[in-house]
Amino acid sequence: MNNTEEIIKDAIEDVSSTDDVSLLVIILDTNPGQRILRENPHTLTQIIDSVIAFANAHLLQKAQNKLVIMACHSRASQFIYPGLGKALDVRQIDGQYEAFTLVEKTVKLNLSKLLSESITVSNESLLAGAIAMALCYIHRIHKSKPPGCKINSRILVLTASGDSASQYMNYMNVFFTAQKQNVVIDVCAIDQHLSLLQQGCDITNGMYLKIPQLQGLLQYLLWVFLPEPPIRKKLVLPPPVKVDYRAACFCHRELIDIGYVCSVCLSIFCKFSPICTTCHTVFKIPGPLAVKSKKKKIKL
Amino acid sequence: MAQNDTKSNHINNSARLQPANLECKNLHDYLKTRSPAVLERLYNHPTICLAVYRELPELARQYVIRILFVEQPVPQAVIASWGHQKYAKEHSHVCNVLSELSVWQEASIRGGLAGWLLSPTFKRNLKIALLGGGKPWTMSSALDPDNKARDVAFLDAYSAERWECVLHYMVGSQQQEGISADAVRILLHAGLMKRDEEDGSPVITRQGFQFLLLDRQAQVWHFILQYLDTVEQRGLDLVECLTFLFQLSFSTLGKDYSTEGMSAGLLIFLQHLREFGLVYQRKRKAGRFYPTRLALNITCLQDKGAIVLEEDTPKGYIIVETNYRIYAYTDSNLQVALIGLFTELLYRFPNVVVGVLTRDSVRQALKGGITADQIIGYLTQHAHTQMLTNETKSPLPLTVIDQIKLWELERNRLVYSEGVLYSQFLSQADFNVLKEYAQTSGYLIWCNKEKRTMVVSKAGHDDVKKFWKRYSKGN
Amino acid sequence: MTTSSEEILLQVPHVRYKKGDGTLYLMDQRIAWMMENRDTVSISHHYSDIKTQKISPEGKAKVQLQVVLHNGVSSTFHFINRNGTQAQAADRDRVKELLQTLLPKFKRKVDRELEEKNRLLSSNPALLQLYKDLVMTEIVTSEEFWAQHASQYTKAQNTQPQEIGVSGAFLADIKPQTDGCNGLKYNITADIIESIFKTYPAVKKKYIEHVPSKMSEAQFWTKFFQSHYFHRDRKYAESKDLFTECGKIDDQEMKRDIQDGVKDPLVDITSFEDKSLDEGYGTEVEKLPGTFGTVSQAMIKRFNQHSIMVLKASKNKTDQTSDQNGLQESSTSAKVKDSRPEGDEHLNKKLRIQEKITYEDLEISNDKSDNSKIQLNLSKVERYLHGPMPGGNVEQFSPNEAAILTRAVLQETKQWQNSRQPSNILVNPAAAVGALGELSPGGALMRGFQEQSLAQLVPADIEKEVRHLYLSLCELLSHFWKCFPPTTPQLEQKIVKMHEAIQRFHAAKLKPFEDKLIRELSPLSHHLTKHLNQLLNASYQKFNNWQKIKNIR
Amino acid sequence: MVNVMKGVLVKCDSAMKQFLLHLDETMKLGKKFIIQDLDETHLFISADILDVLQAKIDDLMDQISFPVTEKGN
Repeated sequence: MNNTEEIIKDAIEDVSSTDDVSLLVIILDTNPGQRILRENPHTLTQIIDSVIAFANAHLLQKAQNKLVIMACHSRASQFIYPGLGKALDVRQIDGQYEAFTLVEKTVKLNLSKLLSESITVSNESLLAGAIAMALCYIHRIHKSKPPGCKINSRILVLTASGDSASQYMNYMNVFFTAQKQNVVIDVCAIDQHLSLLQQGCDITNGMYLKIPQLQGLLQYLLWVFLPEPPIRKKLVLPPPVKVDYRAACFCHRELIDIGYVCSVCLSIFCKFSPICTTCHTVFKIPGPLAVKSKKKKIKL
Repeated sequence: MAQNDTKSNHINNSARLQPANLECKNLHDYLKTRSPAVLERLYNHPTICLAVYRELPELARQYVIRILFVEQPVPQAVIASWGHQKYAKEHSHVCNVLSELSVWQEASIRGGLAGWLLSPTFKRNLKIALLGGGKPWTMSSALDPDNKARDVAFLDAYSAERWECVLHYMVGSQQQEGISADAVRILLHAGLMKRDEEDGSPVITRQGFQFLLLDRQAQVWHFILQYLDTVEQRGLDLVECLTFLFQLSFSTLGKDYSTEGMSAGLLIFLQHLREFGLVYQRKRKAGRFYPTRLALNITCLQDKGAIVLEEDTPKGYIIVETNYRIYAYTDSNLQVALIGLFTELLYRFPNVVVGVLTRDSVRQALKGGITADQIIGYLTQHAHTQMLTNETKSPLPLTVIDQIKLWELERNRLVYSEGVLYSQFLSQADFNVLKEYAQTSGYLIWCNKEKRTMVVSKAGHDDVKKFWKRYSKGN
Repeated sequence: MTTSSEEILLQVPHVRYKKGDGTLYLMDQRIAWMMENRDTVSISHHYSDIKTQKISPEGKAKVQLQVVLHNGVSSTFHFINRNGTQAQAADRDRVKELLQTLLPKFKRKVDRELEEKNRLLSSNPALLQLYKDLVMTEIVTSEEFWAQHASQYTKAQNTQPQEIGVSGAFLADIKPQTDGCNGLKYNITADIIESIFKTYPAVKKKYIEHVPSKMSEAQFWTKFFQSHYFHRDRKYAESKDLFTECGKIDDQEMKRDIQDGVKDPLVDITSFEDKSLDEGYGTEVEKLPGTFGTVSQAMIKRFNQHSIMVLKASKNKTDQTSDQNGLQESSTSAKVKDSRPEGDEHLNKKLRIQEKITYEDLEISNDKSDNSKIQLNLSKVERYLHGPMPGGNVEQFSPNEAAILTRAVLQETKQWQNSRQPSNILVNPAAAVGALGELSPGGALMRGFQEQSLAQLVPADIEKEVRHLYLSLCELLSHFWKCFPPTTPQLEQKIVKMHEAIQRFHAAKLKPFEDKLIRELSPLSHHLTKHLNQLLNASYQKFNNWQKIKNIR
Repeated sequence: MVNVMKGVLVKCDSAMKQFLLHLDETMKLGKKFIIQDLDETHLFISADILDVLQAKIDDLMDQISFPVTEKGN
């Protein structure tokens, strides 16, 4: 008797922790340039359907859960649910919960619109930009929320394209912004391993999962990404693997464990050079001493 | 609650001994009491599955969703390994819940391991609700657009007005028109009101007061539950009504739905709902109706106080100060009356009432059978937005909360339990035997080995006496 | 009872015990009492059993002596010497003195080993656990256990414990209690006396001189307490007291010390004005007139002196214990004095003051070198913006390539409008089960899970058990491996013994535990004890190899 | 043989119990009502006195309580 009571008691108190509104922003990489799409366009449908099902599952959890879906393209990112303008008026077509039907219809409609009007230029998607947009949206919601209600919000990124070195700075900015707003960033890598985004997850302590095969994508999503951060601590989820924070040298863009850092501009080099190629600082190091000083530098 | 039940079985309900409190079940409690057969029938409807799923505890929801697509039974050990050992207790609790609601059943896997298997019906229909398939729900057949459609604001006003009618009637304040005999009957049935001894006029009971202090959703839910109890006598089909109810609760506010294809029974049900303001119909025969806020998320008791993001939710109006003053910005007689239940009203202005929580006023309420928690709950859920802005856990000043609780505690410094005293046993052995018996059958309230004295609950007395007779005959 | 072997050290007639007159014998083993004209002793306590002895206070009608045993039992002897109280007291004191000398010898006698072991076990739980696991389960015999496994503990015991210093307040701690009339009763314990001696060697000297030859111990202390020496800060002089010269000696001491000065330059034992800091602060307070000043001076002086003594007592412990002579004291202090030349004394002072007044974190670094700004001009800034990865897997599409892609996707989207793919295609059961397998603990995607957060899965009690297993197994193994290479036959024997022990351990502890695991938490059963088993197998292998080699020889 | 009596078991803190005992022996409620003094925190009293007792307790409480709020102005 009493232990069930106390179970219920702590059940209640963790309700109090989790019964606040939870806002999920799904960022979906719809760039047709992605390898898997180029090979077999049909996978797009599969992914979309899985994502929609997952989104609905999120709505299913609690009546007051909120959902946003964004499409991230090679040139632009767009909100595809809730769509711009007034929500379209759907009737039930089958046994599905009306709201879910609405999600499905809206997403597919807006997405096909987006795809039809935008032509892709490269296989690089503007994920950083999309995340930034999501953060802005979340911020807006937080500002407009009535007093006394808590929203814990998170972002889920699904992408099959690799991370792009050129967005490095933007990535880092969004990651740390998210960390500051304590927004959790989850990443589901469909095709290839994403070291940058993985760092993002690590920074905002979100989940990172590279799914083994596309088959049963939904199951993976439901399993790993459906539980909200408060509940995650109760479940046994894939452990955070050692994140590779190694830097790449400025000269050859290769990841290095130990390198030379210019004491003036903090540029990273894999080999010692008497003049920093970034800020042209001249290191006064006589030949013979070079070895010794090298050692010293290695200590850094 | 559970304890109260068991106790009140033992002790005949003298109000002094065991104040019978209003117990408001949530969906879970309600369904637990239904037979598996009924559950099975219920689970044939996606809406119910949806509702049940949402009512499940957090962990349970995860478990269900995880095995939703799995066809074969999953070993219990495996499922146990999904959660951290720290939360093992919660896990077992969750498993119980799932079994109680027969959401899943035991199933053995070759190799003798015990496994869990989702009830096929439940699984199928939850999938339908989530992913589609199956046939549309009743009430959602196509409609030509309503030429004078009602907007949300209107619906809110309407539903509020309807519901207040009922409440007003209960507190017996002036405007009594518009409440039907039917509603009264339900109130009586629910024990929220009872017929007065001398004149047959219904008067509010202690449970009634407690009912008034619940928040709107809880009130509706409780009321509907009571209604559902009477449904059978009205010759309506319980399952059908429940299903419809939940369909309503999952419908969209401000949209109109068609009545066509509804059974006669449902139409009657609809009219009742209409009366309580759960749905709006322009006229009986209009082929369409609008669900109102009352009907939405009808089961969501657990997340009371979780403010929904929409702007047009009813605003709180009560400010509580640390000096026990209460300012209620309201002009509704009902709300004033409610506050009057446990405060001493000082001033009344057109749009604000000033009262003060005093020991006497609160004790009055407590005597009336209202619990401290209910008072606090009421104040909390109607707290003014100004009170909510501070980031503390509760919007009310802690001193006030504590004081109210203290006032309640001081009342039950004595705990009475009617019983029978057994003393002066001849031998320790006799005493032990009888004590053992009473203990095992759960009658023993108090005992003392040295004094060879024990107290047995009144209910148990006859039983124990019989046993004693038999025993003493024995030797 | 009384065997002839026991020699009788002391025999006191006229001793009453429980209304019976008799004779009290102090033998070399025990204290015994025999009724008059009886040949059996009715009372006989072994000295080892005796906790303490108590004596009736002076001036009481009855002259008694009570011995209290460890088990709380006490027996009181009443001395009834015909010729008066003096004689009785004399008898009593004789017994007492003797007992005093005897008892300490026997105190130790109480079975040392067992007690020692118990204390060991209770004091360190780890050892206790080891004991439980190894001895109680007969994996090793208790002797071996104490011989080998607990050796380091026992060694640790034998180290000399630290000497306890003298509490500064030991005199204040003696609580005088008023007996009915206006006299005070001080009861002082052995260690109080000890500390008094330590602190006031002069008193000690006196004690040695007077007790017991001139006066009894009690008398001595009474005198001491009521003496002018003890009350020296009170200002009435009392001539002809045996402690006056103690006072003198101490004063000399004091003087010498003051001359020496105290090492710490920040305390000034020469100033006797009682001024607290805040009132001497800034302004010089004028000396308080009247006797009060002198009284308080005396008091302060006394305090200083007392503390000096206390300090010294603990400082010169070593050579004091070596030689109980009070004079030693002064000589040591003399030593102390000339062992400190003036020069470095100043130095010390300087240092000391330095460290008091300077805070290195407040030091301002005084390297104000040239603060001429150098304009930093960067080239190839974009390199900062690039991510730390072998970048540039970005490929641009030619327009028609892009067109193809878009078209492909578009017609894919066409199908959405009309149809929706049924759920079982979305996730077919097989895939679902697969995912389930991969994501449950031990699955493909939970790699590195077992190692890292096994801890979270294991309930506390199991964890504890594992820890104990490791503790005991490692103990055994360490001894096993120590034997290699086996040079002596003893070592070889030991190897065999240890090997058996290990096997017993395996059977008695590890196996049941594993079974339990299987029963209780199957998903991780094997992971927990894997390492333990590895350890075991390694030792077994080693053993077998060794056996082979031996057989070959 | 065993002695059987109907009544009400009262559980209370010891202070309260003392008060009850006082009430009992000074006959404040008109008669003695404690059937048996069980232990530190338990009494066995006659059932019929209950309402009177509760009332008595209440006004005791009134006496020993002080107003936390100042009314008016």
